[in-house]
Amino acid sequence: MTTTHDTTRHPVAPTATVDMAVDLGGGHRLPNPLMTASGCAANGRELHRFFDVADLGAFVTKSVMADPRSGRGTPRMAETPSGMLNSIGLQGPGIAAFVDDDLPWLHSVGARVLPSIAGGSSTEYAHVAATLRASRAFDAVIGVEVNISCPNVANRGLVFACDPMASAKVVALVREQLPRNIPVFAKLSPDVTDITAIAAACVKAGADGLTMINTLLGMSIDTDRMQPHLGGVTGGLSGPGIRPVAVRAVWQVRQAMFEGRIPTVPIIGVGGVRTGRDALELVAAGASAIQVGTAVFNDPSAPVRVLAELTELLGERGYARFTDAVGAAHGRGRP
Amino acid sequence: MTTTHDTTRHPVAPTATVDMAVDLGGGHRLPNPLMTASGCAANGRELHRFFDVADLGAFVTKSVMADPRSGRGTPRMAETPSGMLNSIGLQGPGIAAFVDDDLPWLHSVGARVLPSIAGGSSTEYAHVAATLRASRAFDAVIGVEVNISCPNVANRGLVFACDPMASAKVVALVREQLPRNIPVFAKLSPDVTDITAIAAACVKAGADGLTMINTLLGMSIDTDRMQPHLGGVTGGLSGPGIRPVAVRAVWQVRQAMFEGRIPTVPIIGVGGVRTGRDALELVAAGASAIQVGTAVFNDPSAPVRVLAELTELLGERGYARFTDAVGAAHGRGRP
Amino acid sequence: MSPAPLRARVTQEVAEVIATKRVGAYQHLTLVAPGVAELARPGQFVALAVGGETSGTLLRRSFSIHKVSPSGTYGGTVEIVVSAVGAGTRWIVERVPHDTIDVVGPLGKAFPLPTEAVPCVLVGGGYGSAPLFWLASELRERGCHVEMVLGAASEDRLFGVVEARRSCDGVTVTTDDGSAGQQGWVSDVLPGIIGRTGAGVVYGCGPMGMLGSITRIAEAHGAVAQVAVEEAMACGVGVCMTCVMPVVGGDGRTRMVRSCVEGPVFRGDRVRWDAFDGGRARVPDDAVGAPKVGGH
Amino acid sequence: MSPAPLRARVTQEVAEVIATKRVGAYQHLTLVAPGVAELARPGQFVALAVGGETSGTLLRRSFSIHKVSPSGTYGGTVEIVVSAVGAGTRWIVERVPHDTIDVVGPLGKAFPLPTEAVPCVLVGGGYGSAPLFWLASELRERGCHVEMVLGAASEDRLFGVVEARRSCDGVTVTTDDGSAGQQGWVSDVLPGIIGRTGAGVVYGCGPMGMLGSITRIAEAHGAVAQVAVEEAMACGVGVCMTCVMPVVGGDGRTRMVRSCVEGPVFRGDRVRWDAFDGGRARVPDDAVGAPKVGGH
Ligand SMILES: Cc1cc2nc3c(=O)[nH]c(=O)nc-3n(C[C@H](O)[C@H](O)[C@H](O)COP(=O)(O)OP(=O)(O)OC[C@H]3O[C@@H](n4cnc5c(N)ncnc54)[C@H](O)[C@@H]3O)c2cc1C
Ligand SMILES: Cc1cc2nc3c(=O)[nH]c(=O)nc-3n(C[C@H](O)[C@H](O)[C@H](O)COP(=O)(O)OP(=O)(O)OC[C@H]3O[C@@H](n4cnc5c(N)ncnc54)[C@H](O)[C@@H]3O)c2cc1C
Ligand SMILES: Cc1cc2nc3c(=O)[nH]c(=O)nc-3n(C[C@H](O)[C@H](O)[C@H](O)COP(=O)(O)O)c2cc1C
Ligand SMILES: Cc1cc2nc3c(=O)[nH]c(=O)nc-3n(C[C@H](O)[C@H](O)[C@H](O)COP(=O)(O)O)c2cc1C
Ligand code: FES
Ligand code: FES
Repeated sequence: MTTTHDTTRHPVAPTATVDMAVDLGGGHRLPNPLMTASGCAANGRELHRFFDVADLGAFVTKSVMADPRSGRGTPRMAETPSGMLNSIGLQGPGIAAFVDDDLPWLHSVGARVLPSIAGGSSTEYAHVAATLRASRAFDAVIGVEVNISCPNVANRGLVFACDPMASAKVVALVREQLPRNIPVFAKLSPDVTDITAIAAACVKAGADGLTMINTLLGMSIDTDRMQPHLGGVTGGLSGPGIRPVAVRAVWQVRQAMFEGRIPTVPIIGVGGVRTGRDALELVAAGASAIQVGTAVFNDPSAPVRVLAELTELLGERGYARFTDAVGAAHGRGRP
Repeated sequence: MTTTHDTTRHPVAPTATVDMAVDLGGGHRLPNPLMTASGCAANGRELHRFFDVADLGAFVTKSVMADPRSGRGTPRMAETPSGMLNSIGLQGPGIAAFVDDDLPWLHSVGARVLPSIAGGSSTEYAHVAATLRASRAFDAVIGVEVNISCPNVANRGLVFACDPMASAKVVALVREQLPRNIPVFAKLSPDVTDITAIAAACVKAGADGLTMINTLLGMSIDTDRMQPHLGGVTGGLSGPGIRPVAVRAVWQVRQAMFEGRIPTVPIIGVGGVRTGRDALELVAAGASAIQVGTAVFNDPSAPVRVLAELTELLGERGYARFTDAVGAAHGRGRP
Repeated sequence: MSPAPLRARVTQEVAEVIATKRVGAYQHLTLVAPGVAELARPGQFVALAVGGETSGTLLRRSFSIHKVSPSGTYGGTVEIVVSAVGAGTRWIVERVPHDTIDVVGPLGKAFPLPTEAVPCVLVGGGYGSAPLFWLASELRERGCHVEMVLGAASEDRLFGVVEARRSCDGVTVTTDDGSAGQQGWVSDVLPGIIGRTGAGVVYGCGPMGMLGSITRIAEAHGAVAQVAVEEAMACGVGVCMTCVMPVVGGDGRTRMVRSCVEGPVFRGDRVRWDAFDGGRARVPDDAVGAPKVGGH
Repeated sequence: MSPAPLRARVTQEVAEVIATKRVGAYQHLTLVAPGVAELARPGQFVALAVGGETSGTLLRRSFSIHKVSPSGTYGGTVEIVVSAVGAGTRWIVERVPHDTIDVVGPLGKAFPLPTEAVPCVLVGGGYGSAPLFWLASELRERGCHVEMVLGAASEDRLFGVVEARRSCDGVTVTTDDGSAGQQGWVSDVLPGIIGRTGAGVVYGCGPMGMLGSITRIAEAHGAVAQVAVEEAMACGVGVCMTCVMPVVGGDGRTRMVRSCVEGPVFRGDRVRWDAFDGGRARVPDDAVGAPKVGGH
């Protein structure tokens, strides 16, 4: 039978034996590789009603900028087949309120935090990183994710992540502000001709890891009004429909690392993960950790459910350690 | 009620009054804007069992290269949420067999044909175009679509469509081979940082129109075997899930034309169209014609069904002519 | 007023449909959801997942809780009233008994109840009346005089006229086309009713335009308006920031607040009605963090 | 042999499910599809759309036609036997009577029938037996002696043992685990049966590995093998080029041909079994248009 799916059932092994721990740098041992995705989980309190946010490998907060921001007008979302468009406009309280309120709360419940930071200029990123570093709950931080998919005010609003030089500059300035045991993850946009070029520029500039992928630029039209559906005209496309793009991006960059074109750093995979099987695709492609974004809107406890499913799938496949499965589809064993 | 959807029902006007005709250049009046998408309809005989292919505005054939090609090994497809990945590898009979067999058949049933041509070098494209032009059934041809999403053998397999210069060269050479009344459409890839730059390069090189978009580069992993699912490792992502990317691409390029950054030429919209409403999104964003690709696999008569649905929607919205709706969401009336 | 806490308890359960019936233009569903039934208060809502394993519609659909019965033959039940307008609501109204639907709830803040026995007017537009009957009973239990105004485009789009007569001290019906009750809008009759009853609170649920005019009328008569809004929601649980609207806070400053957790019930005079236009809400220039000219 | 024409008539219809029953590990569905029922021949298949309006699974699923009844109480019906292995087949087996499924068919080429009354052996692996009973009747109508071999991993994965006994001159059953019939594979018993009956044609439907060994055994005994293959198909109607496999043509050259229109039935000795490995089919180096070294 020549089919695209092997329907063979694997013998179900006891799953308690899979060691899910992972170290993404800085000596912070995460109990497991599952995380929320920035902007899809707010800053913790809301999801803590559904599961204990300290059960996650890390909690990724909504990208925070220097000042409070109202974000865009509405509508801010449109449903699309197996996905959605959003145009929130980085609404948020600003870094001062974040470190005074959100971070201490996350600390208080025992969460490991990967704060996501953003800016309209490289100095804004640096300022946000510095404020974070100086904060009283900084102990909870196990790394910083730099959302470079922001419009660069100095360059006609061109998104940093579309330009290797601009991306590198942001990463280098943020890296300078943070202690060495805090790994910096650059979060890449898939909307580029060559994602390995941006990845290389970020790693060269000091990124200790990469998060892939942010949303795809998309748009939807309200055909009743015959005008753009979103208040912000274009928006970010996310959800299961984009998973093949995320798998490809992770694969390409991990492949470039195997081939020595980019120094090897951990990759956090994100994009369209809804089930443990989806997570395993990204892991096999080369991701050392997994974020669950849009799927949370469908199932508020998706991140912990995906963790359970992933653990079981790894057990069924005979993996003793999660890290042994990272990059396995490249056919080279452990990265 | 502040919602993203206006659920107001429009009064149903008699739809027979909507003039669906469109001229995409060269003085060929197409009775309607609906087309098949290259590679999703073979070369006509198969779908002619479901509907009369002469009822379409034009029939777009599978991209043909100079020589016969076996294409890739299997699996060649993977289903993905609201879409699919394919890696066919441009299997085809070669241009000689195409002009001897397929084109005369399409001519015999009265179809208007938009042949899609491909090549591994700009001279291969030119050769294919020249052979087409010299063919006995060339009368059926109303334009030529140039699939520039092919690996450029001379440049480490980098896809032509990712490089403005390489794209321009192919377009210019093809343009030279064809009579002036045969418009040349460059089919663009969305996998680029700035699609308007590629569009501009193609139009400057002589493209009389643009087709947007080809598939997105994606990948899927068989998590039972822990290896890439497709024989070709990566594949092209298509289907409703990518529609927001197609709408955005058409919108951006049409906007650049409105702003005078690119000369105004017709755009053929393609990507994720399954219903008349989907087609209307692309039309409102700026498409003067619509291709239906992957949806044909779900419903073999999708192109003619979409035509009927689009006609009805335009009628309900009070449009007398299809062309009045083109680009309407830009809020500028007719382009 | 005693506002419900912002982050009340919530549950997620796979609910069995045990009854579904057509009521005019709507479908009235009864779901076995004991966890939701136990926790819910009038004005809160539930978010339902749509489609099964093969579904391409990822986002939940929100519905006001019409009624809860915390215990019964089947365990606690939750009732909702659904108007089929798109793919998701069509799927929901097609469910038959014994089908299951994944439910998250109760969500959002409930209608605040007056601490004293003041007369109240409850105004429902279309299916917007669904949560009001339960509210009416609670108000009457507290000794309030309760009148209800039900308005809709036409008779089939009214919901609960009979139930209203049972649960309220007075009922007025309006339809745009005069097919039932008085021809016209709820705003035509509301001033008279507030005047006659001396209402201290006007509760409203329905289209945004209606809620705006209820607020203006209540204000003009010295009453407080409490309105339940309906913004497009991607998550319903407070994590996505899509459902925001401009609302004035206790400090007098306008913020884009999440209607799923800080609403759906708002004090009418706090809502920046001036920012709404044709289904869109602008960010008022004076809002906290509003884009500066030339800025973001 | 009289091969069915390559592009036979085909229809698309919304079929009502009128019966569905569990048979061992499979689900046997009866669909009202008069157009398909009228046109179909044994060996052809139907392609079913999956999920409703909210479905994220776009591609059709293919199933051999088990039986057709061109007329009856409900109009013509088509029967299929489904093994639930993934999201699409799970959706199909969950349909209940009166649900509808969109069907395209009949698709592909039918089993060619011998022009003379030669003895035939029909070999079915698992649900692969589904199309063989109908074929058996047609062969016996032409005077052929027909024996059937049914093989599966275990008893619950056999399909149609009783029906086989009714419609054939001899039936042999094998299971991998010995839970029914002889323990072993169909290839263990096939040589003896061909030898005993002097079969001129061996028809096979089942997993690819089985079809390869049927072909080798038939060849060794001077019989012709006609096998129905199962390749992953995106369209089923010949337009996508995903379902290809390497097959030798009349001119002796290998081409990647579409199994949905030029198959699913192929003469076994024409299939390049050497190119198949672990569910993948390579392009043989000698295939028409095969990539040249260093080329595409
Ligand atoms: C707090 C609240 C309470 C509600 N109570 C009820 C009720 O009791 N009865 C009832 O019939 N409807 C109610 N609605 C509206 C209902 O949620 C929408 O009609 C429904 O989501 C539309 O889904 P659809 O798939 O049919 O439409 P589609 O247009 O296909 O939906 C597409 C997307 O837009 C969102 N959307 C579209 N319209 C609305 C809307 N009006 N409100 C919120 N999201 C929308 C959907 O959730 C979905 O994500 C309520 C909405 C909210 C926010
Ligand atoms: C000509 C033909 C006849 C068939 N006859 C039968 C039959 O009588 N009974 C039966 O139970 N099954 C039959 N199959 C197999 C059946 O089509 C697949 O089991 C089914 O498509 C799997 O769908 P899924 O959604 O459950 O699995 P998924 O794994 O979710 O499917 C994902 C995608 O891969 C494709 N796919 C996966 N497995 C197969 C396969 N084995 N063959 C073709 N495509 C596949 C699906 O069509 C879908 O596009 C036949 C296949 C073909 C090609
Ligand atoms: C509503 C919404 C808001 C988002 N906000 C942010 C953000 O603030 N910062 C960021 O880096 N990514 C943001 N993202 C992108 C996600 O973190 C994630 O990269 C993307 O959605 C793909 O993953 P998914 O398909 O699992 O959602 C947002 C996504 C959504 C849907
Ligand atoms: C199986 C398959 C084969 C394709 N082959 C070609 C091709 O030969 N040439 C081409 O320009 N595009 C090809 N495409 C891309 C489509 O023409 C179209 O641009 C893309 O699929 C997006 O449209 P859709 O979502 O409607 O399918 C192919 C797509 C699919 C799914
Ligand atoms: S709907 Fe997601 S925050 Fe309100
Ligand atoms: S399945 Fe599409 S060509 Fe065969």
